Formats: sequence, structure tokens, C-alpha cells
Amino acid sequence: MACFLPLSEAVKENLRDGDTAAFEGFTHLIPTAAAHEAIRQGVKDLTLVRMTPDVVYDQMIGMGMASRLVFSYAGNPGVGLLRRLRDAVENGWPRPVEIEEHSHAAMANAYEAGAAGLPCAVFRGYRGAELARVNPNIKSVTCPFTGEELAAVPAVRPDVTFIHAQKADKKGNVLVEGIVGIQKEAVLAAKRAVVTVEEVVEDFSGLHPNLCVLPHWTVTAISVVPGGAHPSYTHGYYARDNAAYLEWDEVAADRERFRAWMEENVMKAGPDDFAGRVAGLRAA
Amino acid sequence: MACFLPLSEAVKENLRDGDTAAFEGFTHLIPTAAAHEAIRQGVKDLTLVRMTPDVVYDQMIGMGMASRLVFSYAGNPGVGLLRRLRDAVENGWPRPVEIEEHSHAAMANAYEAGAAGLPCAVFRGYRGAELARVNPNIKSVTCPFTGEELAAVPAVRPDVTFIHAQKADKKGNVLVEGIVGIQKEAVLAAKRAVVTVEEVVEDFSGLHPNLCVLPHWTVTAISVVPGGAHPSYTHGYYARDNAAYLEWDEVAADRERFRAWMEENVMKAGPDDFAGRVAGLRAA
Amino acid sequence: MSDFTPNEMMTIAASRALTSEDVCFVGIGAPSAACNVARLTHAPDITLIYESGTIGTAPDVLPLSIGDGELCDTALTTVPVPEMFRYWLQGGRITIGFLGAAQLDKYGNINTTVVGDYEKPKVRLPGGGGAPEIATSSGQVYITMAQSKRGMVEKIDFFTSFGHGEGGDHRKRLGIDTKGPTLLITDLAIWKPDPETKEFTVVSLHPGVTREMVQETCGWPVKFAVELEETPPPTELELSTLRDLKARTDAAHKGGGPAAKRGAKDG
Amino acid sequence: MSDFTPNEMMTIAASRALTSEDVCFVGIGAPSAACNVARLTHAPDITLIYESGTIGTAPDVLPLSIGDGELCDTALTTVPVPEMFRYWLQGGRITIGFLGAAQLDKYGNINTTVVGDYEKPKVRLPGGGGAPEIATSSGQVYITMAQSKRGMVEKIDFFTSFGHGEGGDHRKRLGIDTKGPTLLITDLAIWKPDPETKEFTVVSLHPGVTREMVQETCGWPVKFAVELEETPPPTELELSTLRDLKARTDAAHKGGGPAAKRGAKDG
Repeated sequence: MACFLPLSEAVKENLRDGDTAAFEGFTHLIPTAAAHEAIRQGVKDLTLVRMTPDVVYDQMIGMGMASRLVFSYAGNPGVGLLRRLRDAVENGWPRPVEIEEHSHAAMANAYEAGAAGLPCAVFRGYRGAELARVNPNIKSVTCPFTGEELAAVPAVRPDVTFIHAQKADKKGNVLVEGIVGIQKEAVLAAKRAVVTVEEVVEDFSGLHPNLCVLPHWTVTAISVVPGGAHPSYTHGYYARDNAAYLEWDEVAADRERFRAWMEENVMKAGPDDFAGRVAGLRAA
Repeated sequence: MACFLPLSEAVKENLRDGDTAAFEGFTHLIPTAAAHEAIRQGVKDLTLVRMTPDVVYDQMIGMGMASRLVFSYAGNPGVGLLRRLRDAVENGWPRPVEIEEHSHAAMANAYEAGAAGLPCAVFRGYRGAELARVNPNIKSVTCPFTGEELAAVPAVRPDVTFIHAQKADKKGNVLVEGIVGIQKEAVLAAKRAVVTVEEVVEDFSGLHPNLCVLPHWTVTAISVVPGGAHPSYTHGYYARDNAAYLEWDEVAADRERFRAWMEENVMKAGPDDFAGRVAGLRAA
Repeated sequence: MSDFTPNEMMTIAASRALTSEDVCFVGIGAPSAACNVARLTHAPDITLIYESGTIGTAPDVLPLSIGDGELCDTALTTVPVPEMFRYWLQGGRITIGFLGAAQLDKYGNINTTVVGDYEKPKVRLPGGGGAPEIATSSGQVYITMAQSKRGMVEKIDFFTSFGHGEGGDHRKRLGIDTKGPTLLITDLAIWKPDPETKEFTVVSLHPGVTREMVQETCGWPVKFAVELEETPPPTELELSTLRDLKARTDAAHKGGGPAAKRGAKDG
Repeated sequence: MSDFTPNEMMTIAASRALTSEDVCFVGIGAPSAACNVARLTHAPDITLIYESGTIGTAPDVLPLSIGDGELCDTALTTVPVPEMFRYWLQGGRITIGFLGAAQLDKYGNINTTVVGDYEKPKVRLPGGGGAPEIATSSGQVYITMAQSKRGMVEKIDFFTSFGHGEGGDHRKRLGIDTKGPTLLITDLAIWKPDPETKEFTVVSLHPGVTREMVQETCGWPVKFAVELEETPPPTELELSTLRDLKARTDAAHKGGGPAAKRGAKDG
């Protein structure tokens, strides 16, 4: 049953040291405010899961919160590499991060299997690809009808998933629109789910019947954080802050500059600061 | 690439003797007009696939068109049994029909696997259920991570799928709304797909981005048949003709009455007759 | 207290077993009526799911089929059928699977497939539909049916869906970790499985019903609980809610009255 | 004819390989530009799909990432990511998978994972994203990249995605029945695999490019076709379409210009 909580409480109650946590978003709707709250709370030893770890994962890894990363594409979208992740993987700074690497198809299927309550996902993948050699969590099953060998990966089942969405209604039902990515599956696959939303509306009457709605009993906590996806975007609310992604490339290039930036923009900030960051990005 | 054709041509070009054919619809959007056209054309030796064979399958089986039925629930929705199907299975009239029977979960997964290009579907099912004993197409695979034994069934890959949908745009993109059932998967799983629609609109601009739309290159032929789902319904267009389902229970109870009804209402009728049948069922 | 029929008592007794916290996978007929009476009385926040994909539906009239437009019109959201079976049922999100039965045995095993031999059936029934996986993936299963010797039998002809199998820990031995049938509501009584043997045992008789009436309409020797209760009769609210619902349903389904009354299940 | 850059020639040559009948899975950067130039010139009905779930998209400006709002706003429909990989890519509906590469070998095998050893990488690259399955599930694969000895190497450090493996019938031996890389478009030339060995062979030099220039920027000994053609230079329409697209893109991505020019791929 979804309860409405301030973000600090929602994170405190649902994210613990050692958890497997997914902060999902596919370029769109990245739960930045939730990730920053987790950084402020100094959570440790996380296994971070995400198809497309980007700036917020770079930040969490740079702050030494993650001992492990499960992913399929780690890049600053539209810009290039993730420099904090590179520093952790190449130099063990500030701590080594173990890597479990998949393809997008595998991760998408693994989340889908998690949502579907299955122990593993079966798909046609990794043929000739070398990840199957270096990742022991890539195995195979044989189709009992055709004999074809198919790839199998374990289902993703996070302890907690964080997503950002457009809106909740007063009962705690959640609407996700536009590029819905893997967010629904990430919520349904998780033991607990925390959703930040742009706003709360009375109810969802009048919505088209086939939209992506998460019933309130699939969500643990909801926090209202306008702008909470910045510098990512929220379809229908505000645009992507492309300049921030470019700026990150420079911030993350240097350890000291990174730490100073985090102190200023994350440690000394709060969820309420996000609304101001997207003010200039809202549609006229 | 979708081409717009009169229904008689769409059926003639895409349904052949001996085909495996799915006329899908889940109470909603049942492609009755297409099925009646197939009956008029006297197609033979079909393997009919459908989760919920109902009145139109009762009619096709009663007319001796099917040699095999793959299904998970065969009933007259809201009324009771299918009397022509019973006659075929119990008495071989007018010809014996071989049965491959599944659960809904299995059929849904099998269509999904067909749409996904997989040879089989893997799911948690049939535990303790006797269908696994009588249907050799129910097998199992073992999860390579947990050792759990999961059910496996072959993917459904029809030669041709028929569905009814709300509308097409001029390019041949198709919109399905409301209870979307298994129709998208049935189209994507098939080698060929024929869609009857209520109407054609200029384009789909302004639609919500996350609706169930089949791109024109996934559809073989489109025929405009207003009312084509009758006595089923089309969300947004007309209501279900409950009386017709009740009437069918009586018509199908007797072989001669059945044949006379088919002669009158199917053999001597055509796609253009459907609009009139739903005239009284349209919202005021 | 007005007079009430055994069928009304059955529906209302079943409705009482449901709560606002439940997420209920609903079969058509008596289960559907019971779930909606619960929603309209003591369990306003119950989530009703029909296998056609409608989640959190609140129909004003009872659907004739699992795919009526009314279900979609009043649902929180409507999802594709594969998603329904994968994310919602198999995903373990259903607390109560609510089933009817053509044949039932004392361990809650259900047959809706055939009467007689599978290959040469005397009566070919509609089949299992969602039941095989509803029976094993739902947190627990409630069953409701009118009693008859033809329906409640010592040995069912076909295991469409698995209840407690041969009783005892048979579910566990098959690796099934859900509870299975925990409640049977008939037109005469409320039954619960014995904690050890899992045999359905009458725990409450509906008003005016005797042990003999239960035994006469049941194909196996009936066990009764030591402390046998009497089911409280329908309250005015319960009865008027059910009757209003049926009246609205009959009015809406012009010509569909008989089917609504028959309450035939479909897939 | 205006002057044009090698990069512009590359993008335009790549665009010419696409038709209105193609269903193209588009990577960001040069592939994205080429696909959209094709759409805006000779292939107006091409279906462009980005792995974020946008099907039949027609962006007015080039996206910076695979999940830009512009892609969704102009798409025929936007589907969840698992559906994208299951129904659309794995389902065999993509005619052309269009990939870039950090490292490429002469058999069209691609590395975007690491430079150096996987366990102790010299440079940790972003990883494969959709590429491993794009490379095997798409009907055929087009590759586009600017030539350099660092990028076009005798031996890639990691097989992120499989091209023709060791050449010959290696795909077939792995049970892969799609064609794999059939076209490589660089800033200097057009390459096609030899029918037998599957080694990429230069079939056309862009205007003003010599064999030596191709060899100097390639890490393996280059094979040239017997009948070596010259790529027709960009037409006015092609060039103005590409430049207008880039100008609109730069204007739209205020502050995003460098990234757009860099055309970095993301997952």
C-alpha cells in the first residue's frame, strides 16, 4: 500500500546498507532526487542495478556507495564515458566496484522475469558475444521442442526500486507516460518500490484505459518532488537539461572538482531544490 | 506492408486449406465478419487456434472447416457450452476435431513467445494439473540458476491471424483500444495478418504515445467492415449483443437448425450486413 | 430480515470473506457477484481483477463475460492478456483466486474439463481457462458452488486445477508454496480444509440448513467441525446490495437476463 | 556542388543505403544522422526505431540520446523496453541494425566494451547496450565509423558484438541465420564483405580519397575490389538536408552543440 512520505523518510525506510537497489529510468524520468537523497544519507555497500547507469550512478559510485554494479550500458547519454565509474573500475577509486555486465536484451528480459515472478529469463541472445565468457550469470537452456540453445540470465529482483513518474492520484496509483522504459518492470520486480512524482491529482478518471499505471498496492512509498528527474526530463512537464550532462563530463573528470560539486549541489541541497532547476526547462 | 482490400479478397489471399489460423479476440473485438467470410469461402482442414474459442469457432467447427483446435477455454461467454464443438468432439459430427488443450497462461505465453520470435515459452504453470499428462506439447525446462522446473510449451506461430480493431490510418497503421487481449501478440506471431476495422482515419496524430498500435508493416491486409465484431463489441463504437449469444445457445443445440441459420445468416450474407446488425447497439 | 434464497446466502457468505486489502482474481458467476457485493459493502477498496486484463475494476452491473466493456470502462487500467498472466498472476500479486467448479472433490481439486474419459468424453466442458495457474499462483483460493451430488464428488474425472491433491502436504511435495483452497462456500454451508488432512470440513451451516441437507447434496461422506457455527443471515444492506446489483444487471443486459441468472462461468 | 567534409560524405553515403521499406534499429550519432537524412530525402517511409521504445519516429532534430523526448513526440507509438527487445528486435522485424563502433576488425566484429583486458581494462568503455542482439537479430547490419588505426584494428580487445567472427561461414556455424554486417561506411570509403571470406573490402572510394589514405587509417592490410568505384559526391539536396538537420539540432540543444557534433553513441 502506497503511503505518501517526504523523500528523506521514504529513502530512510526503504534503502538499507547492502541492498540491491535499482534507480531506473531510460534517459527519460531518471530518479535523480531519490539518488541524491540516498547519497546524503550515506548508504553503503549497495549493489546498483540499471540498464543505463548514467550521471546519478556515476555520482553514487564516485561517493563510494556501491560495491557492485549490474548493468548493460554505462555512459553519459549523448556525451560519452562515465568518468567516476571508469576511475572506480580502472583504479579502484574511491573503492573497487565489482561488475556484472549484460546486454540490454538480457537486462530487459531479466527485469521482465523479475516482474513475472520467474527465477530466470530465457531469450535468444549473446550469440558469439564475449560477455557470455566473462559473466558466469549468463547460462543457457535448451528448447525441449526444437533443441535450440537459448540464453538464460537470472531474474533481477531488487530489494528496492526507485523511479520518477508524472503523477500519482490520492490513493497512490501512479501514472508513467511517454518513454516508459523498464520502469514498470523494475517496480514490479522489486520487494519495495519508491516513486517520486511531479504532482498528485485527485483521481485518474478519464485516463485512456491502456496507459502504464501502477496500482497503489504495488508501490511502497510516494514522494512529491517536482523536477525530481532533473537533469533528465519528464514528458509533459519539462525538457532535458542537455547542458547539465555536458557540464558533468567536466565535473567528473577530476576527483577534487567532483567532490566539491557533490558537496555544493547534493550534500547541501535537498529535494525542494529540484523545482528551481527545471524552472527554465518547462514548456512555455 | 498493409494493403486495403475488400474482405473477400483479403481472406482469399491469406487463408488457405490446411492453414493454422487464429481468429483472436478476448470477448471484445472478435473478428466475426472475417470468420464468416472464411466460412463462405469453404476453406478446409484448418488448425484453429484461440484462447477462447466461442461462437465463431463453434460455427466454423460446425461447418466442418477445422481438423484441429488449439485452445484454453471453449465456451459461449456468459452462456455455457459450445454445442457444435461438443458434437464434433463427442460424436465426430460433421467431422472429428483433434484437440490440443492448454491453460490460458500457457496460451498467452505461447502467443507472446511467437511474437517474440522464440521457439517456446517458459513459465510457471501446470503444477498438479492433468493437462500436462494428456497434452504432449507440455514439457519442462530446468532453471539453470535455481534448479526449479518450469513449464514449456511451443510458441504459437499461425500461418495467418485475423483480428478486428477500432481503426486504421491511411498508411495502414492499426489502433486497438480497451481490452486489447492477445490481439497484438497474435498478429506479431503470425506469418500473415488480416485486420478488419470499423473505420479509416487520416492519421494517428494526437494519439497518446503509449497506445496499442500495430505499424502498417506488421499487417498484411486491412478490410473496412463496420460492425465486423458483432455479436461481440467494439469499445467506443457499439455494445455487445448479449441476446445473440443466448440465441446461439438454442441455434447450436440442433444440427438442422444450425445449418439453416448458417445458410440464412452467413452463406447468404456478406460483410456489408454487419453495420446493420450493430445499428441498435451504438451509444446514443 | 427479508427472506433470502440459498444462492443469495452463498454469494453473501462468500463476500464476507473478502477485505479491502485483497487483490482478487475473479471468475464469472457467483465469484463475480460475491466480489462486487464485498466491494459495495464492507470492502470498498478491494482490487478486482478479471483475466481479460482489467485491473481495479468497479462495474456498476455484473459482467456477463470476463471481457465485458463495463469492466474496462471502470478499471484503473487494462493490460494485455500475456501481461495479466505473467506480471499479475504468476508474479504473485493476487491474494485471492476465486473459482467456481463443475466437479469438486473434498481436497479442493477442480474439474471443468470433461465428464468421463478425456479422450472419449461423455460431456466436453469448456476447459480450464485461467484456473490451472490461478489455483497455484494465487496466495489462496476460494471456491464457491451450489451443492449437488453431481458436482461434489468422491473422485473428479479430470484434475483441471490442483487443490490439495491427495491431501496433507501434497502441494508442498509438488513445490507449490501457495496455500491453495482455504475456503469453500456453497449454498448450504461454509467449509474449511482440515489443518492436517486438508479435507474440506463444514465449519458453519447457513440458517435453516441441517447436516443431513449438506450430506444429501454431497458425493463424499461429509466431516463437520466440532464447533459448528451458524452463518449469520444476510443483513438488509447485504441483501439489498446484491438484489440491486442483480436488478441493475438484468436491466442493463436486455435479453441477457437468463444468462445473468444462470451465472455461467466463462474463460 | 558545395564543399563537404569527410564526415558529411560518410553520413550521406550511409543514408543512400537505406530505403522506404527498411525498418531500422538506430544507434545514436552517425547512424542516427544517416537514417534521418534518408527519411528526409529518398526514403520518406523508412521506419526508424530507437531502443528506448520509439517506433516509427520522425524527429525534427537529431536526438542527443536514444531516449530524447523528441523521439517519443514524433513516434507512431512508444513501447516498453522489454517489448522492444522481445517483439521487435528478437521477433525478427528489424531489417537493418545500424551500429557504430569503438573498435572494429575486418570481419565486422565490434568492441565497445573495454580497451585492454576485460578484468583489468586500460579504458572502460560504455559496454554493448543493445548491440550484441542487434548484431545477430537484425536482418543485416550496417556499420558506420570514422577511420583510424586505433578504431580499425587487426584484433579487437573484446567481442562486444559478433560480425562474421573468423570469417567464412562462422555465423552459420553458430546457428545465426541473419546476414550480419553487409556494409561498412567510413569517412573515406564504402566497404562490403567478400562473398566467401567475409572480409570487408573497399568497393567505393569517396571523392578525392586515395587507396593510400584508406590504408593509412586502417589497422589491417586493406583489400580493394577489382572494380573500384567512386562514391558520387553529396547532392545539393542531401547536403542541405544534412546541414539543415544539424543546424536545427544545434539550435534546439542550446548548449548541447558540442555533444551533437561529437555524435557520441549512448546505450
